[in-house]
Amino acid sequence: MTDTVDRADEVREVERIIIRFAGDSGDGMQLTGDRFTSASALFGNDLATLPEFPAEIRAPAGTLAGVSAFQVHISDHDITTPGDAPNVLVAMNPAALKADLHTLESGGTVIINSDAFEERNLAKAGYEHNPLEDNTLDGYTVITAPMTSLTKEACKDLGVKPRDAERSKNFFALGLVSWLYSRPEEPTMLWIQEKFKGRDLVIAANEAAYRAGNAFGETAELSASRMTVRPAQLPAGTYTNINGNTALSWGLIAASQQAGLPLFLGSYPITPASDILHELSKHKNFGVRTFQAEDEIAAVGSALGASYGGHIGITTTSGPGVALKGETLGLAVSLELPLVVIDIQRGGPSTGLPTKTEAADLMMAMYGRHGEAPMPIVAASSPADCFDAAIEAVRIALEYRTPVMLLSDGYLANGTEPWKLPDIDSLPSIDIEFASELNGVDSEGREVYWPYVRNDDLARPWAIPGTEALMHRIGGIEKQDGTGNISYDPANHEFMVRLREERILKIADKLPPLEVMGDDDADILVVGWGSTWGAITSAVGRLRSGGTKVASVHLRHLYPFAPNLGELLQRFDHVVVPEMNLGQLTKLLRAEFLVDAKAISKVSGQPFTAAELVTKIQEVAR
Amino acid sequence: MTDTVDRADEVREVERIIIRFAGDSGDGMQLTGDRFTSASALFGNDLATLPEFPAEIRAPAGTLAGVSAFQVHISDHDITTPGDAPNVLVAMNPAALKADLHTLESGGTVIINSDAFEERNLAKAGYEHNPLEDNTLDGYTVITAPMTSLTKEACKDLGVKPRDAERSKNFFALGLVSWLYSRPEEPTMLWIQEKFKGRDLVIAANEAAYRAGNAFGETAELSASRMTVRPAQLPAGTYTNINGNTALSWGLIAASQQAGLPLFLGSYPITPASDILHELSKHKNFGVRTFQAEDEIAAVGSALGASYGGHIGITTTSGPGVALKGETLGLAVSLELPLVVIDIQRGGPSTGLPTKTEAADLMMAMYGRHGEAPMPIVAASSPADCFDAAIEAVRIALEYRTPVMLLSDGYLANGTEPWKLPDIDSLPSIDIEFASELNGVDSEGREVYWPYVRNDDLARPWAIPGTEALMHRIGGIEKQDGTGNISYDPANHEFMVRLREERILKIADKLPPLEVMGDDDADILVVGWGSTWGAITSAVGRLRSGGTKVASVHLRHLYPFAPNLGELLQRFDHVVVPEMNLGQLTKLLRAEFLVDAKAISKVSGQPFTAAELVTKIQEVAR
Amino acid sequence: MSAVPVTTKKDWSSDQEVRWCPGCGDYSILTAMQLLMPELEVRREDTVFISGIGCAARFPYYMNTYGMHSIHGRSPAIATGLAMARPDLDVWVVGGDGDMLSIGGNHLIHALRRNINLTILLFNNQIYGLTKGQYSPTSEVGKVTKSTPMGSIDQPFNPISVALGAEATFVARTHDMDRGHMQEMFRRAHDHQGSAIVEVFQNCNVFNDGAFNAITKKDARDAMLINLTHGEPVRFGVDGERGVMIVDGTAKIVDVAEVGIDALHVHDETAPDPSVAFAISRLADDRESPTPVGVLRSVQRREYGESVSSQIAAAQDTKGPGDLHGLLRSLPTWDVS
Amino acid sequence: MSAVPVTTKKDWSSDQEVRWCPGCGDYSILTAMQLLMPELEVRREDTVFISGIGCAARFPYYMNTYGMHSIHGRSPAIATGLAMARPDLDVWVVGGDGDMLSIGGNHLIHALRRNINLTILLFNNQIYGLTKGQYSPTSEVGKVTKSTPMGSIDQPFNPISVALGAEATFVARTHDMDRGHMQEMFRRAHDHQGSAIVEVFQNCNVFNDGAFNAITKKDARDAMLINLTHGEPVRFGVDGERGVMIVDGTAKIVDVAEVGIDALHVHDETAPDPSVAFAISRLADDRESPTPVGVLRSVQRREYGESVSSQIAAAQDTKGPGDLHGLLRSLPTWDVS
Ligand SMILES: Cc1ncc(C[n+]2csc(CCOP(=O)(O)OP(=O)(O)O)c2C)c(N)n1
Ligand SMILES: Cc1ncc(C[n+]2csc(CCOP(=O)(O)OP(=O)(O)O)c2C)c(N)n1
Ligand code: SF4
Ligand code: SF4
Ligand SMILES: [Mg+2]
Ligand SMILES: [Mg+2]
Repeated sequence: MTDTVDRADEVREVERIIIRFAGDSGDGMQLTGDRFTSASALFGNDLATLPEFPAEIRAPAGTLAGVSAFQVHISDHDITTPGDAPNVLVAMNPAALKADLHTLESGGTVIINSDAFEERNLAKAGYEHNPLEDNTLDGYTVITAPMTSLTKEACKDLGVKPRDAERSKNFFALGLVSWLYSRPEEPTMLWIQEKFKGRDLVIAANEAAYRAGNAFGETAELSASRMTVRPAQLPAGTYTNINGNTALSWGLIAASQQAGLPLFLGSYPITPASDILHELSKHKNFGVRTFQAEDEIAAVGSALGASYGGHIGITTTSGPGVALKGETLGLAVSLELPLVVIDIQRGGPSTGLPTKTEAADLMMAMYGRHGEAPMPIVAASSPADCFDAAIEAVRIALEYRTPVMLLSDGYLANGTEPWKLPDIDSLPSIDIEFASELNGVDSEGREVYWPYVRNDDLARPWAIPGTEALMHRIGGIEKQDGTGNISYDPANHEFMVRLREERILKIADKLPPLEVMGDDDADILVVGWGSTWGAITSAVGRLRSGGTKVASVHLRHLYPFAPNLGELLQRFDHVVVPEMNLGQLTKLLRAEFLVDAKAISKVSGQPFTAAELVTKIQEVAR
Repeated sequence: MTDTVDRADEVREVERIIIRFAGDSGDGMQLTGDRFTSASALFGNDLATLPEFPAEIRAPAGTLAGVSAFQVHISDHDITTPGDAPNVLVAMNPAALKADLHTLESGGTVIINSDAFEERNLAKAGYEHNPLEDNTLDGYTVITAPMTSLTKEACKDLGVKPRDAERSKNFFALGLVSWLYSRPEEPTMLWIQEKFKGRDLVIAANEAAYRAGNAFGETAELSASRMTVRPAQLPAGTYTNINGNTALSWGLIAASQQAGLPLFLGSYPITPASDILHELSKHKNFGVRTFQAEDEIAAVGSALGASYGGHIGITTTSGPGVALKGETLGLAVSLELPLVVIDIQRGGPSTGLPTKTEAADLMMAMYGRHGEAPMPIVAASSPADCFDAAIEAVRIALEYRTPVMLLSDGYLANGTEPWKLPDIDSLPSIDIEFASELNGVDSEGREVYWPYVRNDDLARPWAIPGTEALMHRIGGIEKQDGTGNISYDPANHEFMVRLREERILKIADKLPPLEVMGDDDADILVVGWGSTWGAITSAVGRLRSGGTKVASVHLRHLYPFAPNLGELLQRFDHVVVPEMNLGQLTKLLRAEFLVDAKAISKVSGQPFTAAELVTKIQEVAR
Repeated sequence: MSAVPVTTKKDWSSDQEVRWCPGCGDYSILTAMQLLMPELEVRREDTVFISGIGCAARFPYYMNTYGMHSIHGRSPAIATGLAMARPDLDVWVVGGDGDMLSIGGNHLIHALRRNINLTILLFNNQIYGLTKGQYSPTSEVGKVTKSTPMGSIDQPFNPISVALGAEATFVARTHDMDRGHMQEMFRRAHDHQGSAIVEVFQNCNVFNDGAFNAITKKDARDAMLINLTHGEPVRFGVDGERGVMIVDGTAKIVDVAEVGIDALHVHDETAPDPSVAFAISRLADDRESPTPVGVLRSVQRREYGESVSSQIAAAQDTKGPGDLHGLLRSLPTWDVS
Repeated sequence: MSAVPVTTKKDWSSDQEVRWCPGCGDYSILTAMQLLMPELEVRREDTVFISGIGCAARFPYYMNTYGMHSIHGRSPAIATGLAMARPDLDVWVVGGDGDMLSIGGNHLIHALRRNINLTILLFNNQIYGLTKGQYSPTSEVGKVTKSTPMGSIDQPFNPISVALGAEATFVARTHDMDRGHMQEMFRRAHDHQGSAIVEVFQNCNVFNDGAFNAITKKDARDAMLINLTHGEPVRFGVDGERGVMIVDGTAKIVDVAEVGIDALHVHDETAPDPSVAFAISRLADDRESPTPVGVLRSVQRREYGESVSSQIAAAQDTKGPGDLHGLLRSLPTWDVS
């Protein structure tokens, strides 16, 4: 079957390779991909990853629904996306081949575990004929290996039971792929020893499988397919490969240290946000309190209660959870207390596609509350950027005493990229002081504390319980400006409604102006937000290399907008907005600036590829 | 004190009078206003009312916070608002005078219960001097009557205890005002007898008080102040005076009859929506089921469950309740089941001003759900119009199998107007048929039922449990078009997201085009929605009588818009949008049509007056 | 209506592939149900399964009946509306311990007190399965999970105690290892007029494997499951050598030889006062002690939907059927000509 | 810290005008509280009242302490966060029967089972006061209200039974007509470590006047209130002529003369098993029967915030205090130069 020819023995150098590992949920593909990524990271490549989990259910083994995949893009230069069409597909079973072959570039390489292509599996995947035996794979470079049996064989003398040995077949695949793409062996071996410490048989089996895969490459004369990707020229520094949820969690911890206030997370588990709860609950030694609440309303409520007590109240969730928190957020707006609501967006509406990505909660973030209840919105643009975005969200919440919405999505949450670790001393400072003094005089001339007096930023003082003499009451009923007493006065209500809007808009005053990337004299401006950053950057780069003039700008702040956005939009004839929704930022830009912004929408549960964007932007350019 | 002069004995005829009854919550001003309104309605005037309750709390008697007022505008011609500045203020105590004097037109008439102007009450109202004795009332026509003591006096011989007699003083006020404005006595007497049937002493006291007030007018020589308003020339028909919540409840019942399906209301009490629950729970003989749920989520959930069972599921609430229902509405969007969510908007954000009106939930109605979850929005424009709006909302929900948002507000809910009762046979028909047959063929050639097959309107079939052979499962996970089976296929998701939007937009195809009122060749178009209709109509009328060219259009459908709205907006140089929010419809129009629509915002908890709008629109005209 | 047609398990199985982890306890519950349905003499089209979100909540997809897979925690509320609107239907509610007791706790207790005609199955695996292993409101103190790396600190609910405290009229417990017992409980719950809740101990072999091994494994059952039988003294153990006594208001496990059989508590499901059922529910506050299973309480109280219907009937009796023309004229009217 | 300053009622009264209906039972509860606070030896600045929405929920405005009037039903959740973050504070939660048992029921039962350090006062007037008179989850069956013109059909909750079913560690009942008893209950609840709930029968004289007259009126109390005293036989009646016995697991009212004093149940608040407390809570399932008041249950279980703090301390002990530099390097890193 292996139709490779012995053409040359040396390893070809290429700029980048995109590999997609696909198999059954039980096949350990996430781990395999992760290991390959780590080895590549340590090797010095730039990289980006896209794990794709099967939907929340446990699908029966061998079915299409059970396919789990991990795509990794490794490169010798700066890259921003996990790549368009993979160059290499590793298919551990027929379902994986069926599900993912269509994503492969034409002429790409398929690496197949031939043991899995037996009748039952073929049937489960819906193949009437064995694709290894018909013309399904014509035009691809096909490498087949009986991974299961070779792995068992390799483990035979170790005392590992055959059923257990079988579980190591993903390490066979990893060994083979690592050989093909010249990845160093050492990091993986170290990792195996660390991870399975104390379980010697498992260590032995995995190591044997890895080496067997490696050896298979050598002995099966696959040299012609060998390639390597040189280390990228990244800025000097210490790097780690990080996913968005971890970066976000660490950003929250960093913000807590910068502000000198303890972190409180009130959360209810939900995909793809749960990992932030898991991560933060590991770091109690930072004084982090995590609370798994009975539901999302209690989660945000507890966070608000903690904020009231002087902690940094955080709540993490995904769309369905945000939809439940609206009433409490209205209260937070009215109370003017800090709070950060983190929405790791996923496919909607309703339960939708829980394990897939989407960015269709922007409008809910803007408007999902009754009455005029403005809240700042911050969005993260790449896995590592989640760290900075989290700090920025906390900064705004604390400095302006307001709930803030922080948007990420499933793609950022689980995708990884190398992150140059920041110098801790250079992290933004967060200035926050609790009120400690009386600040008003009542009608009888007594000194009193007024909770709704304002500073230059229009933020109110934050007096926390326990502070002597500053006892006061706050609530969700309209309050008098200054004193904070309940007020039903029409003029006061009008004043307060407008003030609440103004104070949020005023945050823009201190935001840095947006910078346009690309050609300042282009006709087209691509406006992005959130996780489209990678694809946009890559697409704009390709277009410009191809001679098309195009500029782009990426928004960190969705509300309020950076102060120069309006002026900037006016400078271009065409404004296009790639969004993983039906055009939500587009609507906001149109309403605010009356520019004829056009959305490039994708709502398939998958991120944009740069190639798609190149095409779509070119259509506008024409 | 009474500085009236005996000028003429006959009753002056005027086009209209605006009277404001104000007193303590315990003084029965709502009832007094209501009676005066009824008598005027039966007399044949056109009218509009504005009850203003104190906030939810029970404020201490005599304080400003406890003032309850009822404004009624009676006219000999078609009117649409409860009037700008009242011509007459009835003040039952100092707090009422203090709270409402500023609303009175300059030179207006004040009718005062002088008994209440004693030291304690003056102090509670914050008067340092008795306003009856200083220059506070200079420039007004002042009629004082010791209403409390005269009422007690009148009841002396009836065997009524003095404390009980005191309670009838509002009927004294009513008698006096009825004499001044020539209202017929009979309807009120009949009402008293009916209302207090079996409580003879109460009947006697109220009647005596009314007559005493009447007599006071005669004997105190107040003839100079007498006026009357002739019956209006209204279209022939049977009329009743109705408030918005009642009209809305009846509209729901009518819709249920038109559709031939039973009504199910799942609700949780909240001001100002509770009265719909109260009203509907009285009409069980129409087969209406009402359910007071444990919270708003259960309320909408139960309504959705009832809809699933083939009833018309309705849920009523106000802003805070809608903020809680978002997740369930997302499910309803995904299930494609009929459901009507009724939001009687009130002042926000958060608890805000629960008894005051506002219309700031439009954006939440549009976007308060995660993912792309479009829902049609219908708004009522006057108290009586709530009847038609309810039918329209139910029609769309049933015919298109979609949740619908119906917006009303506190002003419509409690305000009243004469309503020409519709001919029942002319009510819109609502066509709805349950699925009863298999409609698909599965991969093995068996006939099956597919819940997501579509008709020309893109609505799916509605097979209710109990229907033989059509068993099927639905849920909130993305489903395959047609079969309705769970589908994680990217292309299907993209298709379904766009389809769900398209099917809602398609509702516009069958909507009647909007008609412009006023000058087609004007520069200015006033676009309205909801309860601003009355004030806009009145303001535009006045402007046009004054020679300003102006046109207006009022939107019943906020999503999707009527098909000709875009074209219509383009025809005018200026588009202004009076809204009881910070410009929510304005934003939608700008985003959709790229017209430079400008909001005229009012967020004080009170409806626009026509006079305010005249000024604001003139500013644009200039 | 014609007689209920004879059906088999297959008739009650939908065409959807069952998608739980291999070995999950949910399979045996599903099988028990699909085998039971033909015996209940009900029609598939009159049967509805409503669920929330979770592994357990996938249940409706696999039953060839009407079904709704709704949103997390809300199934009792949705089912309440359906049961009120359609008293002719058999409405089943299925969910996990997170779905029903965490986010959905309030809807559950309100459905129970109202006595809505629902058959509620709570699959208790003491874990969040679908979201991959966080602790749940029934997890034991100290449990190490993804969200509690240092062990959970929350006192768990005892679902039976919660239900009894919430005025439930029918409360039972069973487990996924005994098909016959499950079927018996499901049948009894189905036959009950009003809200019936059955807690089903269910093994999540992926995230909480063996949680109930100590009591539900075949060889452990005799010694560890206290089978409640109406009208019988409460005895268990291989030779019925142990029993339950109510001593000063609390339930105690005793040696029959020591106290004599007459001292044992004679189980009475129908006791109007729920106190004894509550006392019995407190046996086994941990996983290692003998645990009561069976019907703890089964009393008659008017079913909610029946009350709703009778109020409608009464209103129609006194006011006549709804007359829209009349309704519009029920406030004072006047004529303009 | 310096000694707690001596205060008086006035120090605990805020400058806001009290705005309940004249005659409302809430006034006497407020007075009881304001008079009690100086005796508790706590500081005003360390005291926080959190409430939801409702008449009862106005309470915080009138206390000169820190306070939050939040949103309907959510006060136990908000207070949970505050109490976890700030174990140094005294956190009180106040709400009505609608606020706490209808919309807020789930947060309440979860706070109770977790044993969060909260003192929870449930003002039960068996009606929705603020929204002007709809029935509540504690209203009796058949109640005619604005939303139930033909009478309600919902079985009410017994708040004490609900709390006990939810693993509450401290449960008490009192009423607005007896300041001394209220203060005693509030003091006991305050002193309890963990969640303490006190049900206060409260008269809403506008929408549900006299709901508790049959039991709380001065001349009715002796015969109708069953005062529970720890360690004492449960007796009541003008001359203590009646008492409570636990018979076969249920609580029964008996004539002392008939059964003899030794047969009476001796109240034990601290019984680890809540069964007897539950049985006692079932006395008076209606408004006309003798009704237990006092502390039904008071047991020690680790307070939640304490567990939280000790996990933090343990983590710091083993891992050292948080080191951000180290955290960022906790995954594999590599250097580029
Ligand atoms: C509003 C909302 N919050 C959270 C989730 C995520 N979620 C899905 S199932 C589940 C809990 C599952 O546990 P359980 O109910 O015990 O069911 P099991 O999977 O164990 O059968 C959670 C938290 C969701 N789908 N919706
Ligand atoms: C989300 C939400 N739903 C409904 C309301 C309306 N509401 C305010 S208080 C209340 C119930 C009041 O009853 P209870 O809690 O018993 O307090 P009481 O007034 O009797 O003291 C309701 C339904 C609200 N404010 N917010
Ligand atoms: S995760 Fe647990 S409960 Fe869910 S399907 Fe798998 S074994 Fe069953
Ligand atoms: S409505 Fe009832 S509970 Fe509310 S303040 Fe008035 S009397 Fe008190
Ligand atoms: Mg579970
Ligand atoms: Mg109440």
